[in-house]
Amino acid sequence: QASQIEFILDWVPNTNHTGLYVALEKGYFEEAGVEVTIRRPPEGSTTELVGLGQAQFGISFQDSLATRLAGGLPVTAVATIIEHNTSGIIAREDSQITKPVEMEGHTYGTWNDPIELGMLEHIINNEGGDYSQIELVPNQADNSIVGLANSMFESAWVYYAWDGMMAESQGVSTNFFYFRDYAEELDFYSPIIIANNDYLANSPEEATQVVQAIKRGYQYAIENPEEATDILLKHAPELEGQRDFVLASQEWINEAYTSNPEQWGYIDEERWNAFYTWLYESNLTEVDLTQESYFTNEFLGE
Amino acid sequence: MGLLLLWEVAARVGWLPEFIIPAPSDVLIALWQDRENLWMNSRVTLIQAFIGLALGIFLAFFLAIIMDVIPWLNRALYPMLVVTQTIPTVAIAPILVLWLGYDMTPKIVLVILTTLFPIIISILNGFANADKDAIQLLQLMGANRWQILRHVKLPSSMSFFLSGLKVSVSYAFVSSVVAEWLGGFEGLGVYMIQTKRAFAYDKMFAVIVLISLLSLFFMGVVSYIEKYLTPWRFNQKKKIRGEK
Amino acid sequence: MGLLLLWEVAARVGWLPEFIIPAPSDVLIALWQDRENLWMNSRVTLIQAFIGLALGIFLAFFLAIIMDVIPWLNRALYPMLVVTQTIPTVAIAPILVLWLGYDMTPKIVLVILTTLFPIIISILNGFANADKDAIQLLQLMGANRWQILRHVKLPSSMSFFLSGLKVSVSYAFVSSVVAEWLGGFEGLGVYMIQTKRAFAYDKMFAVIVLISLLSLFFMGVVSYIEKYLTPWRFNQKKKIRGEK
Amino acid sequence: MLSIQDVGFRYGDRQVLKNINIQLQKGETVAIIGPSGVGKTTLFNLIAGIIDAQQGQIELDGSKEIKGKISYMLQKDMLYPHYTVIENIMLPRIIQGESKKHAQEHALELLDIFQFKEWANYYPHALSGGMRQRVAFMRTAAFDRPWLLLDEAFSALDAITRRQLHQWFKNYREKMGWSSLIITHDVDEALILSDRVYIIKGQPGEITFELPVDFKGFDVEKIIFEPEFIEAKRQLLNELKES
Amino acid sequence: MLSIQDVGFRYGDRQVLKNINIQLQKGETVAIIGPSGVGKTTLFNLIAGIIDAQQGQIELDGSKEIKGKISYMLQKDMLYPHYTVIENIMLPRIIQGESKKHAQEHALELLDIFQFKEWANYYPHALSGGMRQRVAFMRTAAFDRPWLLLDEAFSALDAITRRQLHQWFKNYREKMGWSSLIITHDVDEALILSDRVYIIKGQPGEITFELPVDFKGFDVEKIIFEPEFIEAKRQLLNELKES
Ligand SMILES: Nc1ncnc2c1ncn2[C@@H]1O[C@H](COP(=O)(O)OP(=O)(O)OP(=O)(O)O)[C@@H](O)[C@H]1O
Ligand SMILES: Nc1ncnc2c1ncn2[C@@H]1O[C@H](COP(=O)(O)OP(=O)(O)OP(=O)(O)O)[C@@H](O)[C@H]1O
Ligand SMILES: [Mg+2]
Ligand SMILES: [Mg+2]
Repeated sequence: QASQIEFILDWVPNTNHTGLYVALEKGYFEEAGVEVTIRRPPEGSTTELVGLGQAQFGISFQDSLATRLAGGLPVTAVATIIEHNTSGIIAREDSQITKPVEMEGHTYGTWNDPIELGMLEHIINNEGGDYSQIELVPNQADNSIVGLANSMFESAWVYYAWDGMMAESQGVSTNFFYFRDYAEELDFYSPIIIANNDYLANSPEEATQVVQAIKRGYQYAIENPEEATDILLKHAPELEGQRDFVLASQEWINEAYTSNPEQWGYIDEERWNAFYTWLYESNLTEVDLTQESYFTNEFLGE
Repeated sequence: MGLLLLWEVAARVGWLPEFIIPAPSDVLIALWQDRENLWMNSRVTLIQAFIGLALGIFLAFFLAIIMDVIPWLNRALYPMLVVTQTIPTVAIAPILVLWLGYDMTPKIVLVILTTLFPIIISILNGFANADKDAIQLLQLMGANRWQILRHVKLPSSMSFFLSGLKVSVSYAFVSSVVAEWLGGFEGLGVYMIQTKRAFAYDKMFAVIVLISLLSLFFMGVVSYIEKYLTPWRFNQKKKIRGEK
Repeated sequence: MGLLLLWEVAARVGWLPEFIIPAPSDVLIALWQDRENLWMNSRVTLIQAFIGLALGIFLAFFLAIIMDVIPWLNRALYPMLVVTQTIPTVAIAPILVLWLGYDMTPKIVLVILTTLFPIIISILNGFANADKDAIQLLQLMGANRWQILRHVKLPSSMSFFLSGLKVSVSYAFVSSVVAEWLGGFEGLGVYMIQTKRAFAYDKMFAVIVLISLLSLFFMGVVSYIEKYLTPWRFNQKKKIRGEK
Repeated sequence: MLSIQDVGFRYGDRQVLKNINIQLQKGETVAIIGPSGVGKTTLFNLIAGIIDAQQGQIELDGSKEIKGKISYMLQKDMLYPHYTVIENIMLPRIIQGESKKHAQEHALELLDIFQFKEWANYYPHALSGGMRQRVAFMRTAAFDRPWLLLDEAFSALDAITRRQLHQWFKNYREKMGWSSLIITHDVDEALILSDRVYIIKGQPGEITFELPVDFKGFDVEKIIFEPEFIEAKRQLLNELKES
Repeated sequence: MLSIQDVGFRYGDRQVLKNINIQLQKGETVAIIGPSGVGKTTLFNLIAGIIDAQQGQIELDGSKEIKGKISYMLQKDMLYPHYTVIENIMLPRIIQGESKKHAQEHALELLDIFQFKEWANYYPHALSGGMRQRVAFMRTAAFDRPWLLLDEAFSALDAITRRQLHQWFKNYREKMGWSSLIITHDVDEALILSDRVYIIKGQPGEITFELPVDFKGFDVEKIIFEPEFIEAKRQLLNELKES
């Protein structure tokens, strides 16, 4: 009698999720004795739903998780999907932005999130630049490349694996740099797998099984990018026409998942806390989130 | 037609912004090439739209009727109905999922909420516009509230109902699509986000065209049933079964 | 009222999901404590809603009138209007922003598109329902299309218009809020997303409550102006200036 | 007995009726005539309870509960446009809880009497003015109540059709024991049908004249050329003319 | 001259009128009587061009362009509920392009003649049946065209008011040079007002009888008691009765 597990994604299926689908497809979940349903999320509400016990697992981000944790939502991060923060600033090539200070005097498309803007300010200040010289314009988070291509703004925050690769494959010439290269404390974890606290407390063994099955999924994907891509496409038939792009994204992200497949998912306490400390010190959270442990590596095994 | 041609030319020549507005021909090609995906995804969306619209109409009549028969219910429900329209769906999305799960239910509920409102407002307005003298005469015959509703208010609110129905039908499909953003695996809405995320704007427009065509088709159906709902406006004589 | 109380109790006792449904008292407190933010952000949203609604009404009349006077325009515009309703806003958001900028313009356009439709459909239905004999008599007097519109169709479509207006007014504020999700730095919509991101559901609900109250208030205003738009239904006699 | 005592009514600040006193005994037919706009229809509306008397009292057999005991044929025909002729005639009985089948049978009987069967399934908008009025009359007969208010029931009919209806009405009211109050602007009609004629006149309208009549014995065809009839008519017209 | 030649009409498969021939000379008044539902209103609608004749021809002064030359008072009053009494009366002239001020002046004149000024600003729903009819009549007069079609123009009026309108109509048609076709179910009215009476009868309706009359010289008050008048009336009624 396999127990039912709900897993809510953060967004529509993409290469961040390949390992999950591989685990599903390869029967790793079955072997773990659970039956997993992977769900697409109601926009931006995954964390809440996991916190409320509507699902056992879900995908979140260390940055957006902060306000939820501060608000007392009972979730814990159990693994990171990608080892390092692969987000950064993408900019039109003709704007000649290659590092933070060069954003001065250019437009930046923001979705107006305090943490987002805080980070931007931080890396520019770190370089001795003047944040106020950046011209902020609104940006809809899921359309950054279109915005760039049509000169609605010159720079934006993206995750390289999808939007960065997309820009390449669509022939939009861009420059890109990572946040983490300009401030160590911004090398936070995203995306990450979170789980409901009650569930973790009540079924620690099962949770371990699930997390490890997922881990195997990602490890398999790293080994077999072509097959993994096809598994993903099977679960997102809308992407079929773009197999080349998805494969390119997959190959890129395979490098990013982890530097050591044995260690996939491992969250480093120092890096985790460095980010939350920075948030707290920058007054972006009211609570010092390092005072409690909101993540754990105990379900990863070894 | 002319517009479409202009659009095609504009897209080909590059007057239009990149990516986000494909040429009509590309959209048509996407519509054809992607027909299987579209068809599969349409099914869920259509079912939701139909069930939602049908229940919306039914519920609108039901509520309008009890609101008419029980005056204090009117005062209580009317503001609540307005309030349901003023809550952005996305804002309460997690609540809906939490209460109603991930399947069709919450989406159908959203379609109901969308389609019910224009209809109920127009029916209630129709009731309020029923001929006062016609009602009085019925009261003289000894009619109770229910009979007045049945014999005067309902028939004379039919034109109003049709007006509301046209609005609701136009909304039914798109609201079913938008509702799918609550999450799920299938449906045109899910498909639409995915295509957008994958920069397949031609496919996204194919979805929009599909929804538009469906909506137009059902608007046509409404115009057609108008004749059956208000036969007295179109015929001299009622056809009686068995009569030649 | 009773409902509110029940909600409060349910929230306090913990029957409702924590975090995402705050107790009414918390919402009220948020409404009060956050009044300055709300007030500042309301301004933009309200202005958009008003301008959009006003232009929507105006445009609805304008289009309905020319569609009535020029029959082929009717056949051309009617489907186009339906199509505008079947395009999910989010799908065309980037296009709107690209063409109209980040300011109020694209948001007002969205409010117009939302509010125009129920009104124009009901006016057109009102035109179609105008008394045939009343029109014939006017034709006998020698009236042209325009005069028939002015003297029969428009006055007798007023009840239909009001029905559509009620729907549109209910939509105006929320559509202004949703439109702000196109991007921008001010407005209740922007504020709402921020509160949601900041996990401040009490504040988000305060926004919802505010929109609802505004919508209800303006629905009340519509019921009130009903008397002025169809005075013949409420008065025996027309008040003439200078008469006591 | 229907008794109207000192009844008065005002629309807004305009007094329309004043001191109206009328007694209608069982089986009687009483006619009311008077200039247009004097308040005749208003009086009927008061009796039927559509509007409430602001002064005086109206009682039926000593009770103020009148609703449900009176059939009222309104001045405007008020046929329901969404119902056919026969459905309109069936309506009063359907409302009173009769089965559809019975109501239909009864309606067909009436349609038969009035030679109107071929129009049974037409919608009112396809009828001529006089045909509509006859349907309204049949519908009123279908109320099947002993007290009748007829407001200009025959005004849109040609002389011949009207005479037929008069004859039918005279026969029927005896058979059914109807007691009726009729408003008419046709002095002939008032004299032919009634036991008594009241004239309402003035502003506000008051009863200024009452004439007992009895032309029941006469042949409807010839009655109008009888000297007595002509004399009564002249009397009423003179009374109406004075102001 | 208005000439109606061999006109026939059918609603669906029901022939309503057949072989109608009527000539109306300038300045004449011609009355049409006939049983209810025979097709009188239909005939007027044909003349006014509301519906098209399927057989025969209708010409005004030799031309088929009739629209715009005829004033038509419909059988049902068709007052516009959203306009007050005076606005209703002003409407024909406003439509004809007259300024609001002129139309109002003219409407006030008419209201004055008909002693209806105090009702000028009331909405139609606050009027009695007869009052509505008078407003409709005034509105028809305001058309200000030489050819008139009056369909039961005085049917809802009491004897006295009707007599006043008759008198006014007789004076006015001379002054204005009106030529009128009137439908009435009141034989007296037909005789009092017209130069000729046609009877339409049968199914389909045909003209079965034509009676030239001339009671112009008589006093309207006394005319109905004149033997010649009574004889003419008896003749018409007899003709109507036969079927
Ligand atoms: N709904 C109303 N509101 C205001 N005034 C009204 C209303 N109905 C009738 N009146 C007025 O009351 C008076 C009497 O009207 P009523 O209909 O009783 O006259 P009537 O004697 O039946 O006339 P007629 O013979 O023309 O039918 C009139 O002056 C009329 O204008
Ligand atoms: N719109 C219509 N559709 C179908 N039949 C109609 C329509 N209007 C009138 N009729 C029919 O045409 C016939 C003649 O009607 P019309 O109104 O001309 O009669 P009329 O002579 O004016 O009668 P009345 O004296 O009662 O007004 C009637 O049988 C009527 O049922
Ligand atoms: Mg009356
Ligand atoms: Mg007629």
